[in-house]
Amino acid sequence: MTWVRQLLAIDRRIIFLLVGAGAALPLLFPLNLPVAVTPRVRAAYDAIDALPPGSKVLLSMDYEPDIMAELFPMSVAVLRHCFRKHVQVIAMTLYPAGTGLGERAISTAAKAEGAVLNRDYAWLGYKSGFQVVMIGIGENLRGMYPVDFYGTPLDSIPVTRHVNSYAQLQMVINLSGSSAADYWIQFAQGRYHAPLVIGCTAVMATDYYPYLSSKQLLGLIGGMKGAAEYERLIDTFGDARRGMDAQSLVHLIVVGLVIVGNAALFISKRSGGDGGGPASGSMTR
Amino acid sequence: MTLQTWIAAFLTLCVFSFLYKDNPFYRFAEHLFVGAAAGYLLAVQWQNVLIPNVWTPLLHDHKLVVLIPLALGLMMLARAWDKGAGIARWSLAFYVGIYSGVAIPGYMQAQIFAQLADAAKPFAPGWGAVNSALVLVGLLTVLAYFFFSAPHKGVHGAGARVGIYFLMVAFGASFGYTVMARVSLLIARVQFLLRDWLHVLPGP
Amino acid sequence: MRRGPLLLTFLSGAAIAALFFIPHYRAQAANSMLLEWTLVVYAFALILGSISLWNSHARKVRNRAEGWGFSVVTLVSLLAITALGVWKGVGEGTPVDWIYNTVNSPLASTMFALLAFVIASAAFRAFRARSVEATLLLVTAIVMMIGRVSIGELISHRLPGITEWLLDVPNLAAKRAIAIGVGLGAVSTALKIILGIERSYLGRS
Amino acid sequence: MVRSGFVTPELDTRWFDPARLNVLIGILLFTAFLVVNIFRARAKGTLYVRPIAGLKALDEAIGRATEMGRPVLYVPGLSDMSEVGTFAAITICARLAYRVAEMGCDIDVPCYDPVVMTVLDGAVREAYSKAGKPDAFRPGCVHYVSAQQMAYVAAVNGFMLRELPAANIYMGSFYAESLLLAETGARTGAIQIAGTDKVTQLPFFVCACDYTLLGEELFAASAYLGREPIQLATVIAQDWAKALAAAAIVGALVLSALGHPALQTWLKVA
Repeated sequence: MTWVRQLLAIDRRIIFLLVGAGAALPLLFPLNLPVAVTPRVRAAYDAIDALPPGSKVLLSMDYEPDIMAELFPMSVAVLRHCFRKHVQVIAMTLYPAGTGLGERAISTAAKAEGAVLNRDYAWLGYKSGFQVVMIGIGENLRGMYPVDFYGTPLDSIPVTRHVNSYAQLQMVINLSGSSAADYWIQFAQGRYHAPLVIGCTAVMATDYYPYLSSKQLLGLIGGMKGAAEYERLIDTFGDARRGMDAQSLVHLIVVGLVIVGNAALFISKRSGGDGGGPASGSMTR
Repeated sequence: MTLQTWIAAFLTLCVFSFLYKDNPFYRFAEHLFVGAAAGYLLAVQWQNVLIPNVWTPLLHDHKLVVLIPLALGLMMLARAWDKGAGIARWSLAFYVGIYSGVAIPGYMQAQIFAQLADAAKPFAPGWGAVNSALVLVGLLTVLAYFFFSAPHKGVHGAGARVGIYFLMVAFGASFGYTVMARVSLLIARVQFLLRDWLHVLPGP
Repeated sequence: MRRGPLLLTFLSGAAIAALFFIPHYRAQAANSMLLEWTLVVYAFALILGSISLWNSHARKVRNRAEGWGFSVVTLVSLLAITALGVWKGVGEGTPVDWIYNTVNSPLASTMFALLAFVIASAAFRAFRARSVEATLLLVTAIVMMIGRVSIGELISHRLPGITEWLLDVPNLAAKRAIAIGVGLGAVSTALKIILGIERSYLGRS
Repeated sequence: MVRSGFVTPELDTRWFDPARLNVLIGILLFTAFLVVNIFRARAKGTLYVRPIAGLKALDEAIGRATEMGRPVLYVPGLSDMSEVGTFAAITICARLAYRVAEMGCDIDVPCYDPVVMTVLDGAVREAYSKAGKPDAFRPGCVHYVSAQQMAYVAAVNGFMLRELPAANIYMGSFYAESLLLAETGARTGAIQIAGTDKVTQLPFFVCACDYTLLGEELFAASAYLGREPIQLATVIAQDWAKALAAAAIVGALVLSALGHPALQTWLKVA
């Protein structure tokens, strides 16, 4: 069974090429496969949709450019939804490099929905220290942010004028790719009982199911796929939905590789081969 | 704008070249990245922490209480010399003490009690009860797996075995989702190269 | 020798833990103040770290170690960006912001994107159904990968429902047990530190 | 405290939040478990903790590195002192450095967090002097790399490919970097042992490493390595708490079914 051995010893670079092509081709020749909406994303959408016009939400966009692929389209989609429902957004970030991204997400969404700075939203910008800021807002928002990103005192901004802590907010939305999400659960939700919706990278998504079940989270938007679902819910077509064909194809390639790799190993073992090198891992008990 | 795109595209390709093998381009990108990241973080701390939390309150508002964290910070710097280890220990002691103190009630509330309360809520009616029961079984058996003070034998051993199956399904779920996340990031990078750099894709 | 620092750990830790239970506004203000102090300490630690980084690369340059030229790149970029940031700021529109978007951000994103390739290669070579456990893991992963994207729905309408069940039941159960276990581990470690049982952080194992 | 604002919130002047009583009781109970077990451990001299497979492999790995005359790479996770995984990483590193010093091979510890670097530097130094070889300590073996995740990975990957450490040990809190590090390590043929409390990353370590400590095993390991009774006592205390948690869940369920939801209500955090 030499062909099996040859297959198992295939140069990794061929696999890399395959993946690269899988990501690029659907972008060049899109198929526009349908995007199904999953319950947790719908729950997040419904929670925001149920807010009466004039409600205020705190939106913290805690990510840096390295993972913006997943969270930036999500930010735009959520913001557009809020603006459409005339929900007032107080936006901030806990990452210094998130400032530019946050501002861009807001201006993109505001332009699309005709929202106006200070009337429909406020942009507070960056403040350092996760726990410090979250606890600080619970105590006194102005202690953390005396002025907004542009230097306007919060009292001069209609959106923030009557907001002093979580108590005057109808919801906290956190879009993050790090442990910031855990701290929002621990502090904004746990300590101050703010209703919380989280959007996160797909990697993190499965970890938050216990919090959904315990209603500590009202909804969960996971990764670029979650963003694509949200885009579909608000009926827009952004970067997340554009990437979904490539997503499907590369997933198929990875699944194919797992199956072929295992099948080849199986055949080579049955024919008495060594299985193409040592096992590279062992399960520890 | 174009200069920026070209540099970014060049650096993107430098890193991708690592897939072929380690090479001077990757090494250059790696060393540039390390220096740039360290410099950026230092500058950010300077502008966002040292200026607003130390400099301004001390020199403009004359808040002397700021001298305490300043002293603790300077004591930390003493670590740069071998002899300063004893001095730096005080800053570490404070820093570690604070974060331990925050962790105790934080974890107890959000991670333990909240989860216990939800696990203890009555079963859902109808078919939901089957799922509720499965969740309970999974929870108890995984806890059994992580029970260290008895060997995995008898009932406890059997429970731990079931627990590991639940763990594996959970790992599989995380795994699938992680693949999804990484693929998304690759797609965005390819989008950047094809759209912003080579202009073969239409704009957003 | 270490009694002083241990006492400081105990006092600061016990104080901030106690403040959790005291809703009094003055107590909460003290709480915030203590947390802000840690930010300052961290900033100084970062300076210390950067000195360490500088030293290790400067040593390579001084000794003309293999690849010392690359270390020059690190030293120059570290110095230049720190200086620019301190001088001109780091906000929108500053030179440091431009450098961040041109250098740091694409480098970090591309490092992340490498992961997709590495995963694919590992999928072929390393992800083996060697045991019942590993098989369960792989089968779940495959169902997830297919079931959560558009193609899954084209294959079967039931797939998304199955993935949701996997997330909602077995995944939830295991993650909850882990959350409780890790939570207890965290509380226990923190208590050990505050009570002075765990001292490795002070350089004593 | 309130400097401005049209809304003047009522200032809270309570000295205790009764809604958090359950959390307080939980903490006191757990502290009691800890103290009781420390006394038990002192009286008995040791306590049983089940063996953890990956730990035996640590000695093997150091042995191999010594034979080959190559360094041991210790990656203490990519988190700061607010994460418990980091503390486990520090304890394990101290014990490991002691063995490394004894056997006379070299260790390299690249750090992500500057505070962690300071701590580890002290711990490794101390380990060398405890092993009776303070002069063998190489200044700079514990060093800061970058507090930016991917810059850190780029540098450590480069180190692995160029210095070819014989053993790579990953202990602590890991995130996206896990597979990038472990895969590069596997390419160099090093023995790899990992342990993390970040469950999301476990499948990748399991696939690419020779041994993996799962979740909480990381915490137990740091206690286990020392074999000090007091450290083991904390593992037992956690077990007691787990047993109590399980009992509370089952108890609350049964009581609710019998029409007494008091326990379930009490568990709820207000």
